Amino acid sequence: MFPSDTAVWIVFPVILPLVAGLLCFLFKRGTFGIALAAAIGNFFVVCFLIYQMLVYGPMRCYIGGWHPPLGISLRIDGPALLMLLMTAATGLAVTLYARGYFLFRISDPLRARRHKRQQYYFWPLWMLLLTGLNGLFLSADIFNLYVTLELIAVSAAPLAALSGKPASLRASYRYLLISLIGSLTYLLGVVFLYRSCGVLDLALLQNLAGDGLGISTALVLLTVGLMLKTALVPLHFWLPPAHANALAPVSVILSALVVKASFYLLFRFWFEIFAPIISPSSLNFMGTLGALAIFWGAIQAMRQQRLKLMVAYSTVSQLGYLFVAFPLSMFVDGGQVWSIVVFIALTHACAKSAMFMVAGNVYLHLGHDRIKSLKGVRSSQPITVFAYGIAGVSLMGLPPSGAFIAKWMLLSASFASLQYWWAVVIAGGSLLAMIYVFRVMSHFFVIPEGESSKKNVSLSPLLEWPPLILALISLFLGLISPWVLKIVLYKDSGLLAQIFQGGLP
Amino acid sequence: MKKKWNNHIRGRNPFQLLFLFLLFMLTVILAVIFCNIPEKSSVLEAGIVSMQNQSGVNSPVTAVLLNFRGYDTLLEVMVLLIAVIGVWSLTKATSFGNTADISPVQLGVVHLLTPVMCLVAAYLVWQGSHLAGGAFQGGAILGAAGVLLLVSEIPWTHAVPALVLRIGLVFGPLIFTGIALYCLWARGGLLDYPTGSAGWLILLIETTCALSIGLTLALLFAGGRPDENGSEGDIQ
Amino acid sequence: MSYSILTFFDLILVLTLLSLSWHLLNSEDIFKAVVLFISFGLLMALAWVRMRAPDVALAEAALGAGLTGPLFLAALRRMNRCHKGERRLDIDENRDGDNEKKMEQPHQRS
Amino acid sequence: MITTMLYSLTGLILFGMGFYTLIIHSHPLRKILAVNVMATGVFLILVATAYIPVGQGDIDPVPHAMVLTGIVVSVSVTALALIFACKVQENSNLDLLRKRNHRKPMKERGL
Repeated sequence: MFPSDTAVWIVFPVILPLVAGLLCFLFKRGTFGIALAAAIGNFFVVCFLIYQMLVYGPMRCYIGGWHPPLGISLRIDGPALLMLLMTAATGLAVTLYARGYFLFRISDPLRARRHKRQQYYFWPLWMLLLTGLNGLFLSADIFNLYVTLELIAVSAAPLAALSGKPASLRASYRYLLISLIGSLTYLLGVVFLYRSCGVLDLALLQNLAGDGLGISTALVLLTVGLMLKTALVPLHFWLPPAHANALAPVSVILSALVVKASFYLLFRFWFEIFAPIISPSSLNFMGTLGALAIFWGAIQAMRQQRLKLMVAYSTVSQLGYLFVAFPLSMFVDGGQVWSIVVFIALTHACAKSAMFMVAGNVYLHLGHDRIKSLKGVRSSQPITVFAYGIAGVSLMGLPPSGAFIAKWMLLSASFASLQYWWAVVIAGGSLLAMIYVFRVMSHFFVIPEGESSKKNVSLSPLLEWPPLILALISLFLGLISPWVLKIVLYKDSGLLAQIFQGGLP
Repeated sequence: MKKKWNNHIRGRNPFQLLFLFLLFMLTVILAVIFCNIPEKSSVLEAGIVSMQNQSGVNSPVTAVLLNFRGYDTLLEVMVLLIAVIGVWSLTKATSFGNTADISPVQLGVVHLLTPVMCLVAAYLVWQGSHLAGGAFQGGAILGAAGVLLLVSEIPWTHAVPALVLRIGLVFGPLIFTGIALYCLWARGGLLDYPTGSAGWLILLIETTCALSIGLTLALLFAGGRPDENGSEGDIQ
Repeated sequence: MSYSILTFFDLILVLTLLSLSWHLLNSEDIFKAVVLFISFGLLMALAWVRMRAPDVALAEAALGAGLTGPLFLAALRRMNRCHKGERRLDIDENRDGDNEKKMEQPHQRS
Repeated sequence: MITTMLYSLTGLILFGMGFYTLIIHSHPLRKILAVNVMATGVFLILVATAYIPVGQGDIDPVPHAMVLTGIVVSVSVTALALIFACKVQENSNLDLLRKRNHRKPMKERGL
């Protein structure tokens, strides 16, 4: 098998979508075939990497053969692989859904040319965005992370503006500017870090990170930059219009994947690189911002009239849970800092993408997505409504879903650490989530007296099955949580890996 | 007419003044912190000098750009390509005025200058291996030549078919990725140049990337996708 | 803290850079701001040469000033072409949508 | 040492000035100019940290490579942002013309 330090396969999650993006831009026909092949290949490579990591433990790949202080190194460990798995699974579902979406759009001759152009430009941008995401989850070098963040920002903004409507153009223009400011603040943080440590590699930074003033300023700058990109509450104003006005497959990508990439970096910086200089008060500050996000997002979601805006605001709210995990991660049983975050991120990615796909289906079928007039969609699109129900249930965090496991860990951690207010925040958040999910469900099921229930509108399977499968994955994530925890266990703890794996070289 | 150029600079409402003051304090704090970070002798620099000869290129910056941190440059060339794809997905190209009112002097200068700029670009790319220069500087000069051609409305610049443009755009990154994969196959590591052939491989990458970057920058200036009124069949 | 003749040159360069960027960012008219930005880019190229970074100087001169400047001018021209009849010099950023008033009396400062 | 201090200070002041203009002014082109000035400021700090006077040994090339990458990335992002600004401007003009014209008879419309 492969020697563990020159692992050849680590590079493929980046190279596959990159080559696919280039080919999709080059050829006009057959772009869906290339994109699907890249998505499936990416999924299998990530599964193979997970298998390889379980056998060999966390691995590093030095690009160009140069070791860290000089070259760039990619490393895979538990959390990175789970984020890659999340991106691969959601990406495959989005690729299929986008195919169905554009086929449906092109079928009506009125604006076929415009939708054909949108489809043509969707595939290269989506593949290169996937390259940026995989590159970010794999990379272990702060300047390389800046380049991948830029890659994601530059490919996400035109994707969001693909629909061409004035509202989506304004929203994605503001999104581009905000992520530019975020990247520049991040870069200033990198400059401060390079000035005080002289090294760019994350592993070397970890043991160099003393408690100098320069390093804590670098951490503050990095955090502000990444918070801007993760749309935490005070800086969240750009997210709802950008995600709601985009095309359905694009808003899935933005909400489920792009927002998580910058959060993943934030969490890794706080709990791995700068762990020694993190003070409990700063953790609590992030926790309060998270709590603010939960309540503000939920209240706004309840007030929205349009389905897509409601789902976008629920993204803002669910991101709050990721930040509430900051103060409680220390007290999780078994010391697994990453377990809560991984479960929330995986469940939210699947459930949120299912919800946005459902919103897209409703928009395709009814021509609008005003919640008030969603009369009788249950009878015309049963599978879509079923998928919405399951996604809503797992978003709320009811038992079998992964969010339940995460909320259970959060609650037990808050009780263990006698910080009961976090428990109140979590329970309240779930209650509010229940309210805005069921508000829409009720409109789905109400059939006005006058009309008879519409017959079943047969949307193409590509449109209906991906949301259902994703919703079911998010629902039954809780049942496979022991294996997920086993993967998370394999963080840089090589020793632990060997104990479980019987002492491999 | 009253002197108008700076009347709105004095922050009219107090919030602007408050924000200016806060920002000024933040900058001062950052400056104070930055200045008394202890002088850290960069451990990197020692490493590079010793590895210099193995990188096949003796200008340190090009060695870092294309050999030690070649992965960064690969992703960065992709950022340039995405910018063009994004611009093409948003708008159509605009014409910079009709060919009637382009003065013959400008046409003369352009016909004289473009070959010289291409020569300078080639020299910069060649010089990149041992002095200051490289793919991006050469590409920038080529881009400037493209801008000159576009501005002076040279007729053939609008008649270039979209497929040729797309091939030109994708050519550089594709060759770069191809060479990276070749190294992966040959030496088992991405961008791990086989010993001895690092020099000319880097030169090959630099020339192809310079061409693509030049075309990319010219198309970014054109500001939109070429209008496809010719071939109705395929997608605009 | 070695003082040399270069430090005197640095001071002049730094002060010019800062005053140029101040005028650039707070100038009354966008077109003037773009022209100042191009000269700012060229002066930055000089600063890079002073910092012993010739590659960066070349890139800044060619990309920062030589290409971003024309991009801005093309964008400005494209944005002004939408205002049929509005002359370039009157474009001012605080027109916030009251174009009708601006159309009737272009020189009146609102 | 004094040169590094001087140029890093300039870079930081440029960053602050750009950030202030970015927030205060509303014209899209001015915001993109401010972003460029901020980026140049950050790059100036980065190269200033690696500056060593001529006599005392050669320079650490990594910041120069980072700044080169940064300049190319900021040029491509600026080009994209400018096209966005043009499209947003065109749409807002169309709305204005449409809003202003719905009262006028057909022949006077400026469309």
